[in-house]
Amino acid sequence: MALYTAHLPQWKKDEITTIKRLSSEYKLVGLVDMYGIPARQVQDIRRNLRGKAELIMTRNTLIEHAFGEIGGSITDLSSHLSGHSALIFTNENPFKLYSMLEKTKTKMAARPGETAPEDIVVSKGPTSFRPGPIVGELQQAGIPAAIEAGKVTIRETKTVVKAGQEINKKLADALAKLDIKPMDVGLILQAAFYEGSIYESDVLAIDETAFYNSIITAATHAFNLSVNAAYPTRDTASALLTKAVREARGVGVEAAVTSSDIIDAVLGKAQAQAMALQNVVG
Amino acid sequence: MEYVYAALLLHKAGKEINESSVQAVLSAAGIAVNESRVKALVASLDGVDIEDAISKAAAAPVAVAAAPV
Amino acid sequence: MEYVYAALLLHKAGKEINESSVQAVLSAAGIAVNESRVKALVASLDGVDIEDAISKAAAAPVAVAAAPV
Amino acid sequence: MEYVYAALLLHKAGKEINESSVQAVLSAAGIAVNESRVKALVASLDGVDIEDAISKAAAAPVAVAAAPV
Amino acid sequence: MEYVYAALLLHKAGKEINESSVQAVLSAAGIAVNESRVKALVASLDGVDIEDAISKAAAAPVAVAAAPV
Amino acid sequence: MEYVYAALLLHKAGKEINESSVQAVLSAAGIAVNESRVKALVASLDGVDIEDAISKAAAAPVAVAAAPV
Amino acid sequence: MEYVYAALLLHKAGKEINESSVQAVLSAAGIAVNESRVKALVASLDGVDIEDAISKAAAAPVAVAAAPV
Repeated sequence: MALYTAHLPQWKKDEITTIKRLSSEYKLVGLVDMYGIPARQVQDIRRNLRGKAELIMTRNTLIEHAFGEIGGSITDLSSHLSGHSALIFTNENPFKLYSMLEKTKTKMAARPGETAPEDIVVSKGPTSFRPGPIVGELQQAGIPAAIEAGKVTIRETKTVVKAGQEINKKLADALAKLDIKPMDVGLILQAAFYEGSIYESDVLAIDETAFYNSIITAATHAFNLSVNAAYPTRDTASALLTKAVREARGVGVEAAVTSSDIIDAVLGKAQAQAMALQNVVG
Repeated sequence: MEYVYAALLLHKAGKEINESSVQAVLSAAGIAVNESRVKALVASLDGVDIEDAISKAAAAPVAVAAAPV
Repeated sequence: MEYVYAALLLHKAGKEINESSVQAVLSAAGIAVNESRVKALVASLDGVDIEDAISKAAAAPVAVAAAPV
Repeated sequence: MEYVYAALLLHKAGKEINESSVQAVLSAAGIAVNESRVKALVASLDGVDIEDAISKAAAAPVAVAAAPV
Repeated sequence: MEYVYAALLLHKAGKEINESSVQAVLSAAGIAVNESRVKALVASLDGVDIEDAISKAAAAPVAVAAAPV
Repeated sequence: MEYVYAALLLHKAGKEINESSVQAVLSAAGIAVNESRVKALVASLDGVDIEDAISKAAAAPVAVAAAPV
Repeated sequence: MEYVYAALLLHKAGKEINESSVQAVLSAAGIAVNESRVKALVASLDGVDIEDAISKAAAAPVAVAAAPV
């Protein structure tokens, strides 16, 4: 594609100038997928990002044009453009931006034809609806509705659609009426240009739970090593003492050392043994 | 239970558990011995692996209720 | 452990647990008695509620240790 | 795991955990540092209560005893 | 219990646990040594696999009584 | 672990746990004492409630529980 | 505990844990290194199978006795 700024209308030139300016002002230039996000949600997300990131929606051709004029490795970002890409600018690093965007995600009602992101379950119990055609609509969508005590009630908890399956129109309407919002909506970071490198979404996704658990594991390793190697630290001195006493008690009881500190445990062990043998002899 | 204690005592001391040894131990403790119970004990211990039986003794949390760490 | 069994036997028989009674029971079992162990046993039992200690053994749950994480 | 060790080392020493401090510690240990993993680590730690995670490590694994039979 | 601590200290250090070694350790800690208790300790430990007993102690769960419901 | 036993021994004897007392106990056991380990032990015990640590061990069942699953 | 993390890092990196390597890691973290603590660490780890020591649970598992029904 030939890039002749001179032949572009003024508004396009202005947009390209803006993209170039923001690209130099911010440390990170990213592409986010806006697919399926209603305008209202976009407003909310913009508000949530205020002061942290700037979101610019423009045509892909203009983005490519601007990157081309900047030159260098940022042009590689163009290969990640999709039909619904928008630009995001921030001074945060790509990992922080990714998790920031994850946190701005909200739940939304499903539209017909969308894929269930997880098993969608309708719970047993009364609804707020009065008896009427709604019962038939719910039933046709596969939801076990009935009228009980003058109220529309779900008779049993049911998985109405499995993760990965399509949500048909009847079900989408029924779920919307029941105020069930199964869809995650939010900006998805497709790729980011930061400090000279491109970060793709797969390296940016961090499992927060797994990471938190790895901290616990690391701390456990240190605790275990300190105690097992008997290298006392402020954090483990008490545990070491406890371990030493446990060992001493264990040895004392095993050897039936009659010391006043452990005589109750020794008696208890003798009694337990007698009871065990009693069970055998009947 | 005293008959079992006597048997365990003999077992731990590496002595044979028979009617007269059990009787001797019980008597020494001042217990009036019931001969048929002694016989029953000795008979029921026949073929029993005592070490194995007592190793199954449950852990006795004798001092209880430490605050969870 | 035979010394402890002797103590339990005497306790069950309602006898006082002192050096000579413990010695008598152990001797009756044919055990060469170690005097210091008898002394240590008797000393350690001073002030101990034996009934209480053995009843805790009876109440002991079977503790199943979790696999180390 | 070495990246997490490095972070905890800095945390315990009361030092700031940032890209350059993590990098310095790892390099000193002779570990070839992957820059984007360091970035990921620092970003992931944002908002994490490290003390809280550590206290979970010190807690003993809980074994649940069976009820007395 | 101090007698057991002394024994384990000697064991861990790879030293023989006998009357004089136990006595030496206790004295160094400023404990007035009871000779008969030392004898009893040494006799009790005779034939006991200390390493095995230690590792069993480490594996045993700490019992925490649940609050009555 | 022998350093920790030395500390427990001194605690039990009601003695102050300091570098020289720990050293004395270990030496009496015939152990070639590592001065830095003594220092590290004494420093780490500063402010630790030893009685509390001991009582946590006392809650442990002494006989061995069912094998870990 | 930062000294222990330094050891873990070196272990993970496949490096020898000696005074100078530990010192290097701690210094890189901006820590004023206490020589005696480094020595104690290295001495404590001497002969220790670190892989084994980090994976073996050091804290006792807690058995929660079920409430009597």
